[in-house]
Amino acid sequence: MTTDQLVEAPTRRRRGLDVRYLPVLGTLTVVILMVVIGGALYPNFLTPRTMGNLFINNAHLIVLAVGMTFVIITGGIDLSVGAVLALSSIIVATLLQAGWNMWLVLPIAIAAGTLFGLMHGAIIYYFRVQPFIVTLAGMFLARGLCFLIAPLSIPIANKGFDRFVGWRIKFGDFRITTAVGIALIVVLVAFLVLHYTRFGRTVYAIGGSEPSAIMMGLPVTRTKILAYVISGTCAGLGGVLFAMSLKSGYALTGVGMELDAIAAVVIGGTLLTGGAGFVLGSLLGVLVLGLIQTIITFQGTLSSWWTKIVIGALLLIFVVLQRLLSRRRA
Amino acid sequence: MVAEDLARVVSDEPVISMTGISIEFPGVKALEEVDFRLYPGEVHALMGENGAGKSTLIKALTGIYGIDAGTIVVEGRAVSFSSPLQAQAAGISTVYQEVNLCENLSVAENVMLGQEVRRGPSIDWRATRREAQRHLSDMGLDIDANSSLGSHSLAVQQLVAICRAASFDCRILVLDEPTSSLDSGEVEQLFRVMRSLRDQGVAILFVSHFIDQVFEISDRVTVLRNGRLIAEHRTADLDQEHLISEMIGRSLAALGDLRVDARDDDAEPYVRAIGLGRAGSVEPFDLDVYSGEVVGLAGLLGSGRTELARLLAGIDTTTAGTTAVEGKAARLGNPRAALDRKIAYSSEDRKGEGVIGDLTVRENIILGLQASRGWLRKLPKGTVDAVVAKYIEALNIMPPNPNARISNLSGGNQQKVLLARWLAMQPKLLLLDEPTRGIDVGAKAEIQKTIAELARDGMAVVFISAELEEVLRLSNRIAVMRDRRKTGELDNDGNLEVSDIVSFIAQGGKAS
Amino acid sequence: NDTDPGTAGSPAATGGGGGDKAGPIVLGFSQVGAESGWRAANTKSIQETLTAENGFDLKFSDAQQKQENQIQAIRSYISQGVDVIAFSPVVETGWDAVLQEAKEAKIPVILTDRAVDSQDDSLYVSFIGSDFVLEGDTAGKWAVEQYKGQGLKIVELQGTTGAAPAIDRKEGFEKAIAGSDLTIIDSQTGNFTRTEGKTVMEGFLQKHGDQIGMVFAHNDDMGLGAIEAIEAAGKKPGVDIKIITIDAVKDGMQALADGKINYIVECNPLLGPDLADIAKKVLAGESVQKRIVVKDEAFDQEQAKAALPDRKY
Amino acid sequence: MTSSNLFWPLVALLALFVANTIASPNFLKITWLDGHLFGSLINLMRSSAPLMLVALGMTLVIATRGIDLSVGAVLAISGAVALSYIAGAPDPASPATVAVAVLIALALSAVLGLLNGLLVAVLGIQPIIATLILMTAGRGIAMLITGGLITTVNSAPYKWLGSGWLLGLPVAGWIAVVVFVVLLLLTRRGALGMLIEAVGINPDAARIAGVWSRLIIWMVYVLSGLFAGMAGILSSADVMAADANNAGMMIEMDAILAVVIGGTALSGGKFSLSGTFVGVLVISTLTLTVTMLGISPLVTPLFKAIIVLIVMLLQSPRARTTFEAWSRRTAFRKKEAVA
Ligand SMILES: Nc1ncnc2c1ncn2[C@@H]1O[C@H](COP(=O)(O)OP(=O)(O)OP(=O)(O)O)[C@@H](O)[C@H]1O
Ligand SMILES: Nc1ncnc2c1ncn2[C@@H]1O[C@H](COP(=O)(O)OP(=O)(O)OP(=O)(O)O)[C@@H](O)[C@H]1O
Ligand SMILES: [Mg+2]
Ligand SMILES: [Mg+2]
Repeated sequence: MTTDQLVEAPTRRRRGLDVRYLPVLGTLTVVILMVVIGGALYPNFLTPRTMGNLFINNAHLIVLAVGMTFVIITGGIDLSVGAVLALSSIIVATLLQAGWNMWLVLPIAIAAGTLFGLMHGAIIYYFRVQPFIVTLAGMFLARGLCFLIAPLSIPIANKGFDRFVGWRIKFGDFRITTAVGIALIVVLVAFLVLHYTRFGRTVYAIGGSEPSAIMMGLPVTRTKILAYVISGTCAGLGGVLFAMSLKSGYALTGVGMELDAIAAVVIGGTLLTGGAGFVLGSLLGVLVLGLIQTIITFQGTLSSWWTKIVIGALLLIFVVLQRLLSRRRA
Repeated sequence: MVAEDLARVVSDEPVISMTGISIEFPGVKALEEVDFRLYPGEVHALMGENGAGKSTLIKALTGIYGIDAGTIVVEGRAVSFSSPLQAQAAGISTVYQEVNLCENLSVAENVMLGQEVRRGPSIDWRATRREAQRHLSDMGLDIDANSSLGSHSLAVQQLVAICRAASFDCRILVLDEPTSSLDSGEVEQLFRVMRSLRDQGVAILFVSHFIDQVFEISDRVTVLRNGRLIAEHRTADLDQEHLISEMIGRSLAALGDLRVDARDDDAEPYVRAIGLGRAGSVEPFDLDVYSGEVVGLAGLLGSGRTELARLLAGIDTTTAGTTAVEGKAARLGNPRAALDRKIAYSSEDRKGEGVIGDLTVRENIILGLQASRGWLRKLPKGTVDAVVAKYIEALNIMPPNPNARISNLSGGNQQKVLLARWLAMQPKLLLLDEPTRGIDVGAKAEIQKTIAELARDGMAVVFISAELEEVLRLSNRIAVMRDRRKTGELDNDGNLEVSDIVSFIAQGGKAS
Repeated sequence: NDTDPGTAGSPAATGGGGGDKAGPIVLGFSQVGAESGWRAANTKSIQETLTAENGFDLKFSDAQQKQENQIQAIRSYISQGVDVIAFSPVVETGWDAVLQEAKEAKIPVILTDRAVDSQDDSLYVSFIGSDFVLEGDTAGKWAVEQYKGQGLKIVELQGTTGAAPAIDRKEGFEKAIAGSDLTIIDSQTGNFTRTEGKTVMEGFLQKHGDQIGMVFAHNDDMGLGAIEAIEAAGKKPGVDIKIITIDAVKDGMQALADGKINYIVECNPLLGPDLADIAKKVLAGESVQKRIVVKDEAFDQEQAKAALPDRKY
Repeated sequence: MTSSNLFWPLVALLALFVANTIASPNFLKITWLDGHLFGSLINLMRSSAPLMLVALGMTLVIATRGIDLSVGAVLAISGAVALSYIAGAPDPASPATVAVAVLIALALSAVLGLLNGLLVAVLGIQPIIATLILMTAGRGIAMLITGGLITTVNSAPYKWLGSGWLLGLPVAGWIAVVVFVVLLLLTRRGALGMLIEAVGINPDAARIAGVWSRLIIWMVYVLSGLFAGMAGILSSADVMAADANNAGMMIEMDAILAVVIGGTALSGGKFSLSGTFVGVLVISTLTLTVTMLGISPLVTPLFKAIIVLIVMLLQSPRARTTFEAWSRRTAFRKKEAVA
């Protein structure tokens, strides 16, 4: 046998364009296209204000999608995030109304999410139950707790909270609120964690092949559980951001939001099979969802159901393209 | 039997000493009271047939399997690792038999995962890559550390896995069949690295089926058979024949020649492949298979035997050529079409493409029959009972309980169940890909005998095995593969020797 | 833009659209969703009134019962620089921030149908809608008047938990029957939908058996669901079990005329004309009432029969 | 006894029945009324029919390692199509109109299932994401059909499907039971069950054994779509209204819970239709129980979560091995005691 038969030359790639980035670049292109088309069609669309609103309206979703990205890269899924978000926002509202100190309340609300994540991770790992069903049960549990704590919506009237929430930077009309600031920091931190820490790389390794990761001597148990903890924590934080933007807590918020988060992650180019994806892609995915909604509101005559149909169609296109792309690579 | 008085190359304490290790899987005693010692500065070969328990012994050492009995002492401390992570921390680096890396990550990451160069908590990617590249060039691997692992061939991936294991600052290096997909140049390269590590005092555990390699690299040899320790030798004191007889438990000749009479040359071949091929996997080839004969496929690992068989069975789609069944052109676009023409394929990947784990023996046997009949009309219970009883009896399937879950059977018995599945469909051409892999000697002989009988009864058989002796014993004709090309055919007239086939393979079909 | 001194200024910063005074009034309306027949009628009324012929350019969006969607829509209207924003809030709380943004952008906000729970009532210029408490009260008073002395036991089908109409109708009804011999023995949410109204009623029937003498449903749809459940239980709705509902959509009125419902308090969904009127006034700088209550009628069986032929929704 | 898949779900169902009987002693009472049976159990039979249909389809999908998130949306579309057709027909009350409406709705539902199957079986897209597409877009499509309104009609034959009676029992219940029995026959008396399981456990091996893996995967999605369509007709006929927004909301999750409670693992392979049958009854009874106990239905999810968690943990491999080890030990001790 000669060397050249078995050891093929590694497939050459054009410099600077790694296939791994293709899906994200695709999403980026879509975002740019949507902005351009929106700007061409509607006055006041391409304004700092509208673009700023895109972030303000979706700060919580960005955080959820970031957490979801971790879980999905490990090859799992977390269906509970919408309900945990609601629970966390209710905890914020209830405790603030009960007169607790804000700096105590916010960590508690976030920790509630962490606890849910820990519970999911532990059950998934120790009892070997599928993530889908565990987090589905978690979703029902969190939703039930929401109604148990507060069947009615609770307004937040708390001076300290108002001040904290009211902070914003303005670049002309482009505003960054506290919530947006936190969401962007979360994205940045997640990016650094995923790409610059051993934990982050282990997340990818598990998604690539869990048995391999085990045999490579990586801390699989800890990493897997931690991924759910991160998702739960992000949901808790998302709830805080949600409470910040609404200054109220309501048990029915975030119904179906987990699916928005999953859709954003998938549109952002993360493979649901795990092992590939970028948190920046998820951010772009959220922006795509937000832009669809914005365009439909700007149009003003399109009925709301077009949002769903368009999101579905976009998902279809992305997923099929991704699939064909990965098939070509295989 | 264990030679206690072996002169040590380096007369230290053993770095690993495993005593009385037993492991039982449902239905299989994979290891029974095995002792094993590994000294620093030696290359120690672990030998044994398929399924002898080599990989299991390694996995017991590194904590992937828990042991049922026995003790493991590493560097003087009794240990029981519960994960490879702990084994690695104790200085044991392992390359497992199946390539165990992450194809979605880059080569550099696969080498460096878990030992990245860091500044604070943050990975310093430039330094990490530099480090990875250094390890790669130490192995003589000239590939871009930044490239994605999935873009490389299996052989390169295997080398990367070894590179990863060697890159850890380890005192014990375990290599389970690292050479199975390497060519001779790469093997040489690997051996160079192994020798240099050994000279640094690293203890190396090495598993290979290639006897020549074992004699070339190892200092000592431990032989396992059917989960039991058979012997421990200094390689220098050992001769090949003795080693082989220890491995297989009897001399080769004992089984004798099982060939059936040669075919009648006037007859129409049952299947005739003309220029059949698949871009990127098998070059176009011609092959005739007659009823009542066994055609062996010989070739080195990865020479494309499996791919060839899969084309005939309609599992992979062809990109060139035509097939004729009983003289009539036939399109074998999928397994169903092939099965409808009575062509069945038994995969080499028993677990992945053979057994349906959660189903019973009975269901596994009748699956093929039922699939041919369609989903609406269930096979009558009487027929099923008769068929199942017949094959459990004929193939001596143990336990003879049709309602046992197949995943609880031993590998050999699973293989027999699969054979029963194909036989129940009464194929006219049966393609058997490594039907005896991972099967004990007794079962192996039984299966071989069954194959010979089937041919005698008029079935056409294509037989693939890594063991050339076996191929030789059974086949009327041997098609030789090399580099995914069929390079020629040898008629087995009874005078053919293994060495003839080997040299034929080596010459790449120039001589015939 | 239609500039005016006083309360409603033009959204000066964002000079999109046509800047001419003669242009149509751009009104952004964020609807709750399409959860009931009443809502559908309400949407239709708004879409049919705020037309180009009437001098409006309506930007309509449907929030699918999600507050976050509504907030998103309102923010979008602000950045589009519409002249007026109107919306029916999904829930009462959580509007301060976005309304503050509208206020800063000097866009007047009109609430329709449902109010918000805010301490700062300068955040909106006007509320148009029914007095839900009064609706509950009307229903309760009629019940007391009709059935006093019979000691009827009532089960209540509430609207969506936390929604203003659910809270207020419950409050009004409870106050009105307080002191009488009518008692509410059970009360649960049916989410304003037929399906859930039916499910909850089945549970009530099972639990309380023959005790139930009356159903008070916060809207017609739940009442219609309850009728199905009652009929399946072999009882005669309107006879064995009295039914009072609120809304008076066509299906409900039909049931009332058929004698399956005993009394319906109207909740007028035709808010379009009032909204158009107020929007014009606000933009013209005229002062408007903070709270404009639409007149609701109430129907018993005879009145329903009379009203039914002209009923548009 | 615990090795039977049905053990824990039956225990859960029994517990709920007991709780209901305590809360309302005549819970189990069934009486004859106006030519049909009447009682909670009869109501249960009718109200659980849509979930039953959806969950049965879901069981088959899950057995092939798949999942179908789009059933709620398909349910909404089916109801919307049927009612819109009837509402637009000149004679809404004629049986012919209703028959055509039902056929159109069912055909459309099957086509939607066909699309899911295309994505999963042919393009090889992960089932969860493939069906998420229709789950998202489907509700939009349903609203498109109804124009965002709640379509209501008056049509006696259609109404009969949802709340009518046949031989003293609810028509909807009959339909669910017939589908259950037919499926049971097909899968257990026919060979479909084994083939589906083979595909679910090891698709490659099944294909090599000559099973039309792709076709079977495709078929289960079509069936799931079809059953969701039937559920859509039953639930819209139940209240004679097509509510595109709310019909079948979260029914996919309830169905998945029912399947899991019934002992079919999400990882595919072995499935139990009878288990799903019990699972559906558990979920439906739970909803009823919550009302009966006077707990706000809003808290129902909490109870669902608790029941699922318990049943799931009891059925998990680890709990099972622990339990088996424990029973082996006690058996051993008993033997010792005897000796
Ligand atoms: N996880 C498992 N479950 C059940 N049986 C197993 C398992 N792993 C290995 N076995 C069985 O244990 C025996 C020893 O297998 P092992 O993999 O150690 O053989 P080996 O000597 O490495 O063979 P090969 O040369 O084929 O790699 C075989 O009969 C095999 O079928
Ligand atoms: N799982 C795999 N992934 C990538 N390449 C593979 C894989 N299996 C085989 N190959 C490659 O395909 C080619 C042909 O392999 P094939 O399995 O047909 O050979 P074979 O002669 O049957 O060898 P074996 O004895 O290993 O089965 C080889 O170059 C091999 O390296
Ligand atoms: Mg091995
Ligand atoms: Mg092979």
